[in-house]
Amino acid sequence: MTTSLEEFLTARRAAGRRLLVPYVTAGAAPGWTDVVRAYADAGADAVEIGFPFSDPMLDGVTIQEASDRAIAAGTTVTEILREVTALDVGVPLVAMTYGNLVFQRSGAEFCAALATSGLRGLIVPDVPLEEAGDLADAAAKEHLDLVLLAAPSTSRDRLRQIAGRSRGFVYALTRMGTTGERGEVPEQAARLGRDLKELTDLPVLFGFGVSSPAQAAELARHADGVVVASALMRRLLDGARPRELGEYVASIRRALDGAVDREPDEHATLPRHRRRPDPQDQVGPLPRG
Amino acid sequence: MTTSLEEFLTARRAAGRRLLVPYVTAGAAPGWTDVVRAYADAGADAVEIGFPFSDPMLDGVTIQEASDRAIAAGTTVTEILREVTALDVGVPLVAMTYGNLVFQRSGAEFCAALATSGLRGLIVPDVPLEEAGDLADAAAKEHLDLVLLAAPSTSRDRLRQIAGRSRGFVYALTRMGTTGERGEVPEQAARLGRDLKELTDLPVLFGFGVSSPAQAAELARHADGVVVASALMRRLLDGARPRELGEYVASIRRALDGAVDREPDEHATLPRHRRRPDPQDQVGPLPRG
Amino acid sequence: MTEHALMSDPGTSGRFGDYGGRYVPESLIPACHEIEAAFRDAWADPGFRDRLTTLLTVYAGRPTPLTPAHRLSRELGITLLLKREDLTHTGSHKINNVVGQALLAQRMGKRRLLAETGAGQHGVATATAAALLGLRATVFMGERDIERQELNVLRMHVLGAEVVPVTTGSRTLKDACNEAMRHWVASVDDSYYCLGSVMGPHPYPWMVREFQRVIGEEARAQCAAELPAAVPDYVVACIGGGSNAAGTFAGFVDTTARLVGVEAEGGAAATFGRAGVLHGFRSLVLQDEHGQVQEAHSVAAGLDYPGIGPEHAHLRDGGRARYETVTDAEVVRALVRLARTEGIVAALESSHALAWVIRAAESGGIAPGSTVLLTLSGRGDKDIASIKELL
Amino acid sequence: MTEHALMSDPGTSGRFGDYGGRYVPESLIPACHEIEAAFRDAWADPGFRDRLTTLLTVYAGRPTPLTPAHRLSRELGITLLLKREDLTHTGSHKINNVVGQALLAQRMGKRRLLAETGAGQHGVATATAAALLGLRATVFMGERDIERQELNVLRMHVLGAEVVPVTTGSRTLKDACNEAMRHWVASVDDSYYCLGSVMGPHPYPWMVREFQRVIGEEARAQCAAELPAAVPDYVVACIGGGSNAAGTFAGFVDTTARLVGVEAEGGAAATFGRAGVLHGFRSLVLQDEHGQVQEAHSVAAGLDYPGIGPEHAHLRDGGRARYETVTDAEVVRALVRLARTEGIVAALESSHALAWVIRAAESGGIAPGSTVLLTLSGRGDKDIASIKELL
Ligand SMILES: Cc1ncc(COP(=O)(O)O)c(C=O)c1O
Ligand SMILES: Cc1ncc(COP(=O)(O)O)c(C=O)c1O
Repeated sequence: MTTSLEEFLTARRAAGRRLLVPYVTAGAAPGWTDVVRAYADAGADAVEIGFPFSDPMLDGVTIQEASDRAIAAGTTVTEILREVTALDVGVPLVAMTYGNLVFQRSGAEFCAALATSGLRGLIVPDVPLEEAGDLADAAAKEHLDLVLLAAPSTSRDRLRQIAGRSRGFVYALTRMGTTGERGEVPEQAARLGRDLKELTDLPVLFGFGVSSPAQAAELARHADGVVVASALMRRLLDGARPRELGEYVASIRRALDGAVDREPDEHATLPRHRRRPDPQDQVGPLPRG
Repeated sequence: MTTSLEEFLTARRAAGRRLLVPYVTAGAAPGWTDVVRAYADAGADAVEIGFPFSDPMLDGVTIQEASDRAIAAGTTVTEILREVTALDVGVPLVAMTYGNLVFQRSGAEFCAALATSGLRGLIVPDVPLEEAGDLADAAAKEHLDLVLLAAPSTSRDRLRQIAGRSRGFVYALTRMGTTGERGEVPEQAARLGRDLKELTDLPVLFGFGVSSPAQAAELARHADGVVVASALMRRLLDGARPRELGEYVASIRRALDGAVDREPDEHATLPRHRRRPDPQDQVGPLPRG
Repeated sequence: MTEHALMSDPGTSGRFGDYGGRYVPESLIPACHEIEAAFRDAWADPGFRDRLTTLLTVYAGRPTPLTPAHRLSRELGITLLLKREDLTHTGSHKINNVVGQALLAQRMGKRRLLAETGAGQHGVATATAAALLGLRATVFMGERDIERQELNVLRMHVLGAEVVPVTTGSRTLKDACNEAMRHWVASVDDSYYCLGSVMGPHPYPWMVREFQRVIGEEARAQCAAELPAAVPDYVVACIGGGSNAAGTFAGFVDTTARLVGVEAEGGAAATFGRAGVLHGFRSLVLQDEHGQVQEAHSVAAGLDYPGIGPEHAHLRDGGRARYETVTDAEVVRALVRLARTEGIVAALESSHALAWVIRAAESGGIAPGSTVLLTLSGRGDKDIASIKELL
Repeated sequence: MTEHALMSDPGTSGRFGDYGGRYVPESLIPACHEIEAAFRDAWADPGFRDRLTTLLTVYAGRPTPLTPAHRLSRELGITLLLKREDLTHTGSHKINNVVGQALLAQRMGKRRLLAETGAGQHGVATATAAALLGLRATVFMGERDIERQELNVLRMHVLGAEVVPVTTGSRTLKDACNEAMRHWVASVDDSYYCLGSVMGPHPYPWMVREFQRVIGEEARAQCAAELPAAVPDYVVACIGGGSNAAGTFAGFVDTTARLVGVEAEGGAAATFGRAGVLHGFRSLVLQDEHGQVQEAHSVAAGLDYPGIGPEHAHLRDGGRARYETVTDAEVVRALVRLARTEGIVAALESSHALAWVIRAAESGGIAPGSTVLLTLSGRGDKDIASIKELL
């Protein structure tokens, strides 16, 4: 059996590494698969691939726009899967999309298709715990990790259930609100991170509003790593090339690596140029399933 | 005692003459008193002088416009009376206005002022029989003839009352509707004329919509004469001089005179130039009160 | 006329003290007689009354509620109750009168309704009743009002009515009345003139008050249920011609309630007018020293009228009602204030009554703790576009 | 779910057969739970029910009449009864739901109401209830709808609400929903999301239907008084999200009446949709072969929605209700026809229901002599400006 998303991330974390999962909306720009490659090359521990949906309820303007562009360009689930099948970047790929695409035929069919294309995880923000039962079973059958979300508003009791049911990692929302960049790291994020860490051994990654290397580094202190989406998508919409996006991911990578064991108030003065960390130093590349 | 409006008109009628009462809105044009003179010279048997009111309910657009012009030019009752006092045209002058001007102070005061200025009659279209009691008394006291109106819709019983109460003449409305020129002579006018003639010895004059000499002549067949207003006022608004207005009155005069004892279907072929009738041939000029 | 006879049948003369009467051209006298006779007959006929009540109930949405304005009351230190004519079909009290007159017209065998309109509410109500009963409708409306009440013009079109723009004079309600009367004279055989307020020749001021009496009667009963004292200290309504006020006052004229009619400062015939004759009746009229009728000026098209119903002039003379004025600015503020405290967007006309209540309550003119019944004669949808700039 | 349980409590899962549920981000789950608990508690509390009934009565103008459409009935050869939600305060059935939810929000200690709106009726109702209860209101409205329903935008401003233009997607109701949900996620602590139809995550579809049930219950009793058979042969309502239809159907689901929901041809999720998940619930959704939700297109802004309430999908699957479509052109003709036969200018939304009745009666789809109850969900004032060009 091949390494699962969860095994891969857990192993990397075990090696003392802060986890970094950058995001790209499939089809938002021609050659978006090069963006995935650039992310991987820049030290991503997994890459989240957004399957664009017309009504992305949990997404802010940036990812909405990326989704609209992708859909306008004719991006479909089938087409994304075709392109992903050809991708081998050495780290796991995780699909992120909305329930309506997942349930087009059935959750089982969708999971099977993802697995066949080599994806290792699935995030569906509008399918919460109560609605996730069948989908979780279907995913498990396909050795696909269904990642559940936890929010600052989630009760401790419910966090426990989410942590128990989630696979791959727990996606911890830094704040109430939609995706998009924000300045501060909210206190509630720190609390959520601490709570989840107490409740589970699964990796806990923060997402939503991670908008600078320094912020990523600070957030990572309260959990195991971060998902970075809007900050990258904004650059992509502004015309950034895969190489430039990769450089940005690398800068977050450096901040995360530097942040290990540092106090939060030192982050602002992190040296600009640090040795580019080599993921291979820590955990080997992902063998294709 | 001086000749009243009623005596004057009755005498002229007795002389076999069709009565003609042209109208002018006081103040509608500078030198409007010349219009009164021109009318008299052209063979009018009396002249109706409109005291302009802002809301002339029974008047059509032409007389409304004449009234608006007069009011805009600063025409007031006092001013009209001042000018009328200086007028001596040999035929009686009859005031026509609305109740609001009549009742400004009181009907009695208004009648007294008219009489003092030498006017011999008063027509108030929005003061019908039931509301006319006090006013009729006040007018009588001043030897001013309060002319009442009769309409095609008026019942025979009511016509009798109106005929009984009216002084000077009975103003018979040719048709339902406001003043203004109309093409045909309605059948209802003929009937109203016949009815009134049966009921009263007072002169009966048609008014409203008398818009051509031929029509005047035909109408006069059913009664004792006509009041001509809008047809003249339209010409005045269009810039006609007193002389021209006088010529138009003269043409009606000729038609009326020619109409005596003629059948209606001959009117269309009335000779254009007939001897201009001299009122003095019939009844002497009106001595000043 | 003795005190106990206030707001009763004015008899065949149609006189309310010195006011009222029937100052119309002889051509209209038979029509007025015919209408008076038909109305007397209908009003005494339980069948007609039933039919009217049924239509007002199942069609026009009566009874209208009495809404306690809780938040505004608290702010003003009084108990303010709103009689909600804004909730009737077509959105103002005008429908009460129009349904009555349209039924009467039908009973008289008429085929067409004529009407004048200012704010357009009476025109819309007339167009509505005409459609309901299968009659034609022709509505006269000043050009200026057509501009500022466009919504209502379009409503009349949709309802199938003919809207005739009046271009004379001030091009507002007064001129629309003149034109409607003129047209009526010319078409009195098949047309019924459906007058929109307590004005015009007898029997209109009386008849319209009777058709609007339902406001006051409902409110009287509702106040009795709502207020410990059964009767409010004040009964307040706005005055254009005065029909919503007359209908309201009729329910309270025999009580201790103080009756207050509120006029637009620029159209305050009861306050600044002199006795005169206009549109077929004798009453207080805004006029210059020479007797020329003045143009009224109000932000509310429905109050842009230089006269006041004759019965109001009589109530004023006798001291049974008093008449107050408010400015356009106060009115717009009152409209917004009610909207934001109670969630009710009242018509600009109705907001006159409210503006006076607010001023009086805030200045002590109405004692703290007083109970006030205010007739909210209509809703403000029609005014929204025109107050946009004033906000 | 067995037949007798139709239109009852969907339990904690919020499922109506295969539909419904709670497909929202985890961030909103606690809020949904909190609302469900609060609603269950309030709905079982006679004090809350009383307060709601009182406001609906003295403030919103309930009960609304049932108007027999005499002339149109004659033309169509049927008996057509109109349930007059157009006569409620603010002019549509939306107020029933909003007053309920606003009271609930207040009970929950919330300070602000959020709402999406299409035609603006729900937005106006929300702004109204907020003003009434002293809450703030923020209303999300598609830019395209802001243009075509300007009157309602101005009304919301006068009422003190903040109107947020939504510039994404089709710039209509669907996008306003997205934006409102997003905003709710970010402000769930002090804000209550006042959803405007029987859609969204559990408990909304159920709760909104319960708050709208008053339409059906009143109509049921009124039909019993009006019709020899007590129950009409057909019960017809238009469907945007489906709240006026759900409220109406709820009163008749246990009778023999045939229930008909009428959608806009360009937004007919029940007819052309496939099962999907949108805005927090599973139901029938207009979508392309790839699962992208399609833009609805209707002359009626309030029906421009690509989904349908989950309970309707369930009623359709079980055959208890059927769903029909009408074209924009039929709708405008129906609006004008009702205006000219009955003097009622209905909302474009409501005119969909009427358009179907007209077509069915004229084509024999409804047998001659049938009795039809039609919910007239709102008045057409808001639409007058936009249909001007279509007349
Ligand atoms: C809402 C409303 N209130 C009041 C009035 C004034 O009329 P009245 O004084 O006859 O009640 C109008 C007239 O158009 C109106 O539309
Ligand atoms: C008058 C009217 N009817 C119907 C609707 C559609 O809503 P629903 O299907 O929830 O009744 C709307 C929505 O705005 C509306 O304004």
